[in-house]
Amino acid sequence: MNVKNFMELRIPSKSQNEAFARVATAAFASQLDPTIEELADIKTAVSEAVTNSIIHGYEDCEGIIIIKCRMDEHGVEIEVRDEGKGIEDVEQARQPLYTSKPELERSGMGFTVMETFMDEVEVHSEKGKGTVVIMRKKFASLAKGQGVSGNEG
Amino acid sequence: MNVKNFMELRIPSKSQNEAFARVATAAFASQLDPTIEELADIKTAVSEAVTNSIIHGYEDCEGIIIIKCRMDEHGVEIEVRDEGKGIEDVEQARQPLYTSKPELERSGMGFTVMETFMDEVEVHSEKGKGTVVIMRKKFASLAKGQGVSGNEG
Amino acid sequence: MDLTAKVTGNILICRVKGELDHHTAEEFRDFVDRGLENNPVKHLILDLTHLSFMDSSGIGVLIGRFKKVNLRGGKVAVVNENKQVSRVFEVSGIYDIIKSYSSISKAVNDL
Amino acid sequence: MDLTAKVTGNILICRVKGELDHHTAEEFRDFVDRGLENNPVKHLILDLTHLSFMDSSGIGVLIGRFKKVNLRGGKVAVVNENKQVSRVFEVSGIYDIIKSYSSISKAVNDL
Ligand SMILES: Nc1ncnc2c1ncn2[C@@H]1O[C@H](COP(=O)(O)OP(=O)(O)O)[C@@H](O)[C@H]1O
Ligand SMILES: Nc1ncnc2c1ncn2[C@@H]1O[C@H](COP(=O)(O)OP(=O)(O)O)[C@@H](O)[C@H]1O
Repeated sequence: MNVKNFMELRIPSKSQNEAFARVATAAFASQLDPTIEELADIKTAVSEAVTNSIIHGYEDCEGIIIIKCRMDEHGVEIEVRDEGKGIEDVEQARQPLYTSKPELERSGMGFTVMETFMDEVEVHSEKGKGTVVIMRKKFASLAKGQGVSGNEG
Repeated sequence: MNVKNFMELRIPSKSQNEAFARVATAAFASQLDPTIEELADIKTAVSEAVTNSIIHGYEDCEGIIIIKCRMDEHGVEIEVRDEGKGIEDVEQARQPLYTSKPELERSGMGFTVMETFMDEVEVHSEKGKGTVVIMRKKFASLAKGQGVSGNEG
Repeated sequence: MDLTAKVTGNILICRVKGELDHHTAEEFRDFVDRGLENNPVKHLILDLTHLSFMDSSGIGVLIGRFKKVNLRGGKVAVVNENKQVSRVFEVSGIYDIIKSYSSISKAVNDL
Repeated sequence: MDLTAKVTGNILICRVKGELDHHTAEEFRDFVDRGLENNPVKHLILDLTHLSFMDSSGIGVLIGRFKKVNLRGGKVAVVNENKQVSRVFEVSGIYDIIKSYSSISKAVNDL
């Protein structure tokens, strides 16, 4: 990845920061002039990953969530990281409808939404250490090798 | 300061990140339901501080700018930090119309704008080490000790 | 999140304004459940015209409401959801159990 | 930033849309300076109706344009700036050298 710009955002795992995390990430990604739909996809995917860090990663204790966003001439790579309890079986966790917290009315569709709305989703997790979700999305308007350097100062 | 929530944002000193920095900070501060004018004040002050880190702090080389925002029951405290060249004489730098870069058509009004739009502005700087600007603003709607905890989850 | 409700015949109609995520899900759930408990209604219509954002936390809370309404033999309908919301609905397959209408009156007529 | 210009008599009228900060200042400066160089104009009117944000970098570039126009004996006027922009103008004392009007025609008549 030929990184043109990046940002790193740290927030405590409070539910009111879910909206802030998705708005901030979308504001950053908007430098690449994505379509409204592409921006909505990013907001949705970030919302899922950050919510998971809050509910599953840190459960009832508060911790820090780190959101990194890198952009190159094709699109964005977004990383959402927590140092929470981690996932024992990532493959199972990624199954549609799987949730470890049905009592909280979780749908088990978070990872499926991320996978549908982004081009690629990587999940790295270690029990007791934490979880990193890396999501990538290319923007249609950049597909013809038009680059972004022309707009940037 | 009885911190209720905070965020930390790191960005490279590229001019296209000025808009992102002010939008992200305003999005965070909006959790406290400030007025539109209070939000515009914050955007303006953050824009000034971040622009200074880019133009004066890091000049032509690229460095990282760290923006921290803390909120309590009265309002926000915003810190903009660079590890750039620093300011030799802070008192002189804060004078209205003083600029070290008149050739770039700088107005020398950056600090004056920050001071006018925020309640308090502290500047800490060391030549060769970098600069930290700390700005505070109380929001009118929170003045009657109404707190914010009622809205937060 | 801004919530209002009214009762038309045996239908509870809730208007949802704002964003439905994990942060607002509890408020939404409590509001709808109170409406379902305090009124002699069978069906639930959610007017989503002014719902600007929803993620899978919204799906979870909608399925929860569907189960409650289903228990009393009623149906859940949504009205006028935007594209982002509709894509989350599609991914999660929720249109199989909750029908979508372009207006409240169409939903009322069909229930 | 979106810039358009037209010439009315000896006045260059530029419409500015977007945000004027350090990032966009150069584009703004180059656009206005080209307009001043390529047209037989004396005065400059900046229509700020759609300028949503400006900080002190905008003040710097406006003073620069003022100096250029002043050299040729002309005036600079702004039209319809919003409250945020107007507060930055006030703090910097720029209203002493650049007058503000509520419409382009009022500015044209007064120049
Ligand atoms: N950041 C995380 N930390 C720990 N566990 C996680 C994390 N993210 C996801 N999980 C696990 O993966 C499961 C599936 O996640 P997801 O598909 O988002 O559904 P849901 O959040 O509705 O449970 C969760 O129920 C949880 O057990
Ligand atoms: N982050 C910084 N690093 C180094 N010098 C700075 C920084 N911020 C401000 N300065 C110095 O203070 C002066 C005044 O700043 P300011 O009032 O914002 O005016 P301007 O940016 O228009 O020069 C600058 O010209 C510069 O010399």
